[in-house]
Amino acid sequence: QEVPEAIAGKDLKMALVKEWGTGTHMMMHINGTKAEAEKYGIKLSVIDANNDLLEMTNGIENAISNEMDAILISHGKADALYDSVEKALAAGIPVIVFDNDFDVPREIHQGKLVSIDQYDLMMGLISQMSLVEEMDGEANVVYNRVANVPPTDKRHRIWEGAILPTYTGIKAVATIDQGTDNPMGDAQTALETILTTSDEGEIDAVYAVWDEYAKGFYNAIVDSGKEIPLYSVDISNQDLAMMQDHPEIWRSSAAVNPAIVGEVQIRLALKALAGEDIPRYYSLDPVLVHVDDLPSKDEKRVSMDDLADYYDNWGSSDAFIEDWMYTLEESVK
Amino acid sequence: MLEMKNITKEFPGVKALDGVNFNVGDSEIHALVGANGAGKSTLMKVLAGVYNTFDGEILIDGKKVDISNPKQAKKEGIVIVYQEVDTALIPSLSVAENIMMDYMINDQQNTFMDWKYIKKKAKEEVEALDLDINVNKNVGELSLSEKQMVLIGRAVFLEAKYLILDEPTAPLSLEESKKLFEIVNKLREQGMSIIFISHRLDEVFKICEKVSVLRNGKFIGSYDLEEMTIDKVVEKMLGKKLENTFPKIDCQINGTIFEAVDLSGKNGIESVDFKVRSGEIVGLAGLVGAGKTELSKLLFGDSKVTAGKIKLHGQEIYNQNTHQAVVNGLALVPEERHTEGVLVNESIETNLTLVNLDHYCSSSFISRKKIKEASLKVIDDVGIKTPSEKQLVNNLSGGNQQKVSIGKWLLSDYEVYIFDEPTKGIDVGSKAEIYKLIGEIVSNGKGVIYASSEFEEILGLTDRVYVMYDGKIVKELKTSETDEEELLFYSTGGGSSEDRRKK
Amino acid sequence: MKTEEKNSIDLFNLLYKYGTIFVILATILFFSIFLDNFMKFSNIINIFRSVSIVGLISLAITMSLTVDGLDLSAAAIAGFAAVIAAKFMVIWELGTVPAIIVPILVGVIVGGVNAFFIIKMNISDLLATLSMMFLLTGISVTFQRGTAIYNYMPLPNNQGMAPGVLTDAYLFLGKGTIFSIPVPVIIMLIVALFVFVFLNHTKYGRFFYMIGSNQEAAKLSGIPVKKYKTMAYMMSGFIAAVAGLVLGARMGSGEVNAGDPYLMDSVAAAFIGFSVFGIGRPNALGSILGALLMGTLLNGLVMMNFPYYSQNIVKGVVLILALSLTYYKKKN
Amino acid sequence: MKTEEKNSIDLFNLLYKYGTIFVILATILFFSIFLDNFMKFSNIINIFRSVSIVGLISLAITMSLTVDGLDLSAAAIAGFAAVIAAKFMVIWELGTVPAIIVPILVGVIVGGVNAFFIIKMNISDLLATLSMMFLLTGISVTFQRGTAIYNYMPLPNNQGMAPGVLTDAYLFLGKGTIFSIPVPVIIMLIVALFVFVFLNHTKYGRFFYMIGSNQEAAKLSGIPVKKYKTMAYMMSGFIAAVAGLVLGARMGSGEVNAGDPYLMDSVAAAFIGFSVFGIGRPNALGSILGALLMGTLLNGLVMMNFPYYSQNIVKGVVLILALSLTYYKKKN
Ligand SMILES: Nc1ncnc2c1ncn2[C@@H]1O[C@H](COP(=O)(O)OP(=O)(O)OP(=O)(O)O)[C@@H](O)[C@H]1O
Ligand SMILES: Nc1ncnc2c1ncn2[C@@H]1O[C@H](COP(=O)(O)OP(=O)(O)OP(=O)(O)O)[C@@H](O)[C@H]1O
Ligand SMILES: [Mg+2]
Ligand SMILES: [Mg+2]
Repeated sequence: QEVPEAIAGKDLKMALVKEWGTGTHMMMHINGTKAEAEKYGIKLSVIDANNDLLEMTNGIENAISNEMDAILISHGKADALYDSVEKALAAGIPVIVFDNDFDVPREIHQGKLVSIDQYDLMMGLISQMSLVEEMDGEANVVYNRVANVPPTDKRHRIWEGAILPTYTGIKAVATIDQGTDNPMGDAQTALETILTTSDEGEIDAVYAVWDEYAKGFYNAIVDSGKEIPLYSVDISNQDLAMMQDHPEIWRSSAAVNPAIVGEVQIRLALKALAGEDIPRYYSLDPVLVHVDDLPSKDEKRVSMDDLADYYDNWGSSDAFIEDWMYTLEESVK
Repeated sequence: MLEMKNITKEFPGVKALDGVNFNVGDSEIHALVGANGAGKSTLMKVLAGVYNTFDGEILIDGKKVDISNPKQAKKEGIVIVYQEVDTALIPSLSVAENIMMDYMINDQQNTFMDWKYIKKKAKEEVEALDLDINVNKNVGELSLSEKQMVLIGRAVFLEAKYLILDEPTAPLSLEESKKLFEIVNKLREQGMSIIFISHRLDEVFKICEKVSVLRNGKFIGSYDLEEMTIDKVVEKMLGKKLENTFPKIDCQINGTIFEAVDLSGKNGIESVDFKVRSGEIVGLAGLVGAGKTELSKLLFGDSKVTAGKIKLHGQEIYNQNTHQAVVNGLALVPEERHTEGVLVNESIETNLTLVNLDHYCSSSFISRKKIKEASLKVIDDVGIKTPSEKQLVNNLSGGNQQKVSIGKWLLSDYEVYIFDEPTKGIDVGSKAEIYKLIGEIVSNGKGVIYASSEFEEILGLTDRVYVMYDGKIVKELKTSETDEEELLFYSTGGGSSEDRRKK
Repeated sequence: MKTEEKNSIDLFNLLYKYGTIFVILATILFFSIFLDNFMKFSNIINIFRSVSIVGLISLAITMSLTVDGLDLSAAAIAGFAAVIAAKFMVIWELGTVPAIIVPILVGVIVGGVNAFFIIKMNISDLLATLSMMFLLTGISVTFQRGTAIYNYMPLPNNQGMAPGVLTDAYLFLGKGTIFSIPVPVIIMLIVALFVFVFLNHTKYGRFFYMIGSNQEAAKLSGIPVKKYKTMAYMMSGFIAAVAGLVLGARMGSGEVNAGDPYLMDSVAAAFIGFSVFGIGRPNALGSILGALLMGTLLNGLVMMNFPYYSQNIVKGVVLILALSLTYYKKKN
Repeated sequence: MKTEEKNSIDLFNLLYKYGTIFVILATILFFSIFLDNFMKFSNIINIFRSVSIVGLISLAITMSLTVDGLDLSAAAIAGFAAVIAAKFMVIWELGTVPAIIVPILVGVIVGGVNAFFIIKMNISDLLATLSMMFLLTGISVTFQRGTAIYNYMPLPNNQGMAPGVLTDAYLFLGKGTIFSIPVPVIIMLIVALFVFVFLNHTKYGRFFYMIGSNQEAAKLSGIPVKKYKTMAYMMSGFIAAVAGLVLGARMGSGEVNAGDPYLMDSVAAAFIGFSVFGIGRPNALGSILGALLMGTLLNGLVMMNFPYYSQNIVKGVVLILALSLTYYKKKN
């Protein structure tokens, strides 16, 4: 099929503006986006704002003054970015946002703005239910929340509004929130403190709302020599390696392949540029990665790419793939 | 035999040394004199390896030696005690370590500190110098004179062949100086040669055999002191005869303008009573450590008054801080010029106009023109030797720095001027100029408080003297009716009810 | 031999005085050659706007540097000011004027408290302001239990929506333009001009420098050292608070810890500025140029599609380069 | 009059010397009363373990402080060392020994480069090490394109799985115990002892202090100032690299930027340590006690379930308190 006229033969440039770019999850998102961009011959600039919102604004403004064809955003706070995003949309540049949302008037955003998330409400639900099920509905839990980050807030809403009122045998005996500065290190130290000062057998399970915390928790549990199950959200290669090393500890994690987020962002941007219909909101389908579904570590070390072998809707998603994209791909080669 | 041949050293804009030939024989005490800025310190720094570039050569016992860093100088047996003691001491380390520094650096074989040996040796050194200093104390807590003695202790320990003392007696009391001279003589007998720089020519005549004179960076000559007189030396130094050191000041002494009543301070001053009359120069005599500096600072608001009053023109004034003291009409030339008197990293003009910057501003905005004009005037009046008013004070000789420290108070009128050892390290010619300046101040009806541990100065300059001992005024004397002996008697605690020496 | 040395010294002198400028120009030249859109007016404005916060905070730090201090809390004061401003408008609905005046007052007071600890309690400046940084960060996070304050935010305990909004007048500070020059840039330039005139042409500025040069001697010359030191820290707080207002207005919210990321860059900018034109002291012009150097670099690198993770390397190298050029001479 | 003053001075003296200790004891007392398990042996061990990284980095910083410098890159060096160690074992399969020796060598070299810029290029220590921090952060991110390095990680470009693993010997550095004392604690104590002996009982240590206290005098006395300053920064790099190995082993991976969060706490610890026992100089014991003070606080606060954002307030207040106690005296 023909590549739409609006795109055909053009050198496309896009910017990916990220609130922060370190950590496995973020890297996979970047790599996924990059790989997809490369596939279609798109020149992608990645801007890592290093937790500085104004730097994100600067990145978006830079992209506008450099006449980029589309802007992909990941995270950030809506108020800080709103003006720049509005400016971009007004300039006709599609903006595809991951884990954030902008309340832009329809006449401006029509056909150019998409908010993607990993279906955090669902991820919270399936990961927390995994805990409830394995604990038979009764457990003293060290709970973790990271306040004021939109995705983790969504996950927390399920815990507070659905799980605790429903399964009254589940009790949060301690809550760890150490912010986002040094999540892995601080989580490890905090859980170590709680484990050493709690009485033997007092803690039945640990829940992590974000896998950066889960990694620190995992270290603390393993080092303590105790056998406390851990449930979490998000996954990375590193998490999988840990899970397989201690299947009795890190039981499950609800996740979406972050690479797919990037892929979908690129495709949606292409569709918007081609003038095709795009949705305003889109949530990816999460999967509960459970260690019991995976082979033992001696059998095979599992990576993110391999997860497709164990879960049908993992791996690549064909959401928003159009026939002309294959043509475009061919033409680039 | 040490020979310095045809030494020339230039700084940007200044030829500090110009073809100087300077020889020192074996086992002699050799004085080096000259007016402020003549180049004495520079010549000695060349010898001590401070500068790695200069023209000319240095020979020891006829052999040419290469001295381009302090280590090489030390290897040749040349050791220097610098004029500015703080540049050579380590304030956060103990006296023992400061004395034994060179041992630690050069001789100590072991990696590990031999604390026992170091402390023992340092203690011996301190005792040999007849000092009462705990060797475990940090040097930062010592008084200036104690610091000076620590440095001398360090040099003595080194058993050098040539020991350079650059104005060692400036911060010392008579007694301490005497002690120093004994030590110096002892060292000479052991075969050491000492180069002795001083502006106190009487000292020079007391202990030296030969004198070399520098003037304006040029070598004037070397003379046997037996064939010289003080006046002759001064003439060689200045290039002209000096009429009289202490100018006759004829001026009317009137009513009391400044008064301290039963004044005590947080810094150890106890129940001090004294007054200053208009047109009067009042001396504060006393040995080092008597509390002259402390009293001066207390009056100037730099320490807290715990009891008593200060009155100006009969009215009580409160100096909560130095700023208020200045506003109230007091001026202070502090003792330690390098750290207190001048801002060494600023230009001369900035220093001179700092205390009354208001005068060179229009509504808070600075006028550079006014500042320049005023500074040029002071530079001229006080005779500061400098290529430009923009020169950094750090690049001036010690004496000229002192002139800046005094000069800054001369640009406007104050009621009472407090001078704390203002002629320390100043050459005789400049001294006379400073005395003249002080004379002008009092002849305008102002009062002057003049603190000094040099009795000769006190006797020559003042109208009345208060003698201090252990933080108290122990005696008031009329200058015309007293002499050195009496001053010494009271300064050493004679006649005081509790006859104890402060430890 | 003498003349030879002279020449090389002159070259060093030039580098010393104009090293930073030289690096800035070289950077600009380089980017203009390789990037089509770099010299566009809009991009230049863009660079200026992007450095406005760093520029302002580095001006605040400059004030403390003049009295030989270093105000590490400046960036935290900025963040705090932004939170207070948002609280006033969004939660307490008190209007623009208090939302601007109160944060500035708070900034000045915090500066005063810094001065108190440094002067009265004799704590070293680095430590006192470092502690203040922890404190302010803690307070501003606690103030809002870790959340940002923004229009229509939900209130805790299900009390509905926040009643107020960040007013347009306030937002103008961050987002407005005057003759197509962004307001943050204008504010930065005005403050820079003010600091420049204050430090170079008023007696107070000179007193600041003198205190920084030798506090003891300044005191014994009758300068009320404590008063002026306090003033310097208060002015630092003042300027930092202004930076905070601009920051808050640019972000359109009161973001907790929003100031923190600017600390290091601002300190670096102020230090780079020391030697611009051979001044050898903290100064307004230098600090702004230091900020511009870093902003220009970052802007160009992003435009050149430099891998984002290598940008820090370039930043480090150029920083070292600029500093080497300017400091090398001092040694001689 | 004299005796009266003496008493008040003595009290201050006590506070000055034992202020920090006093604050630590008070903190411990407070927590022991309100928390049942606080004084459990296992929790005390836990506190020590939690401060081991901050303690080690603050020892590194102490080395630079003795020569009157300040190594802001120490934390970045630690992070860098952890990345290198992981790279050696996981990607290049080169075994434990090189994975320990090479990062330490790199730390020493980085310290040397810092010294080069500070001494040869005459850049101020803060700026040089700040630039180095940017640089190292940049390099260590670039080194692995932003990802962490861990066992069984998939290699880029579908080259399968990483061949090596973090060896048990290496992990022992972070996770092992000897007689139920965690290895990181033992390492911290050994390094502290080493630094203590070095600074107080070897001539080199005394030379460091001499240089830090009066560089000019040290130079004129014939101490090779440049050599020892270089040595101080190299030792700082060395200790920082050791901290990095422990950090990497504790985390079980080479995380990018893992060292950065420890910078401020370590600087604070070293500064608090100045006045412990009235020493008045940067010193090993003080730095460790400073680190312990902060670790104890954090531990107790976590146990009390204190919201993390308020921990900064408490940290700030206690810091100010400890500093006030210790510095107030100096003024008098
Ligand atoms: N580092 C320097 N830069 C520029 N000029 C200098 C420097 N050091 C000394 N001078 C100048 O060299 C000349 C000689 O100074 P020097 O210190 O040797 O004098 P001095 O004889 O020791 O005087 P004083 O008796 O006052 O100590 C003076 O004019 C001084 O200003
Ligand atoms: N920084 C200090 N630390 C400890 N003691 C000091 C210090 N400064 C001065 N003292 C002591 O205070 C006492 C008074 O000293 P002060 O300087 O007032 O004496 P002075 O009469 O002015 O003598 P000088 O001729 O040295 O100026 C002395 O015993 C001195 O040793
Ligand atoms: Mg001299
Ligand atoms: Mg005195």
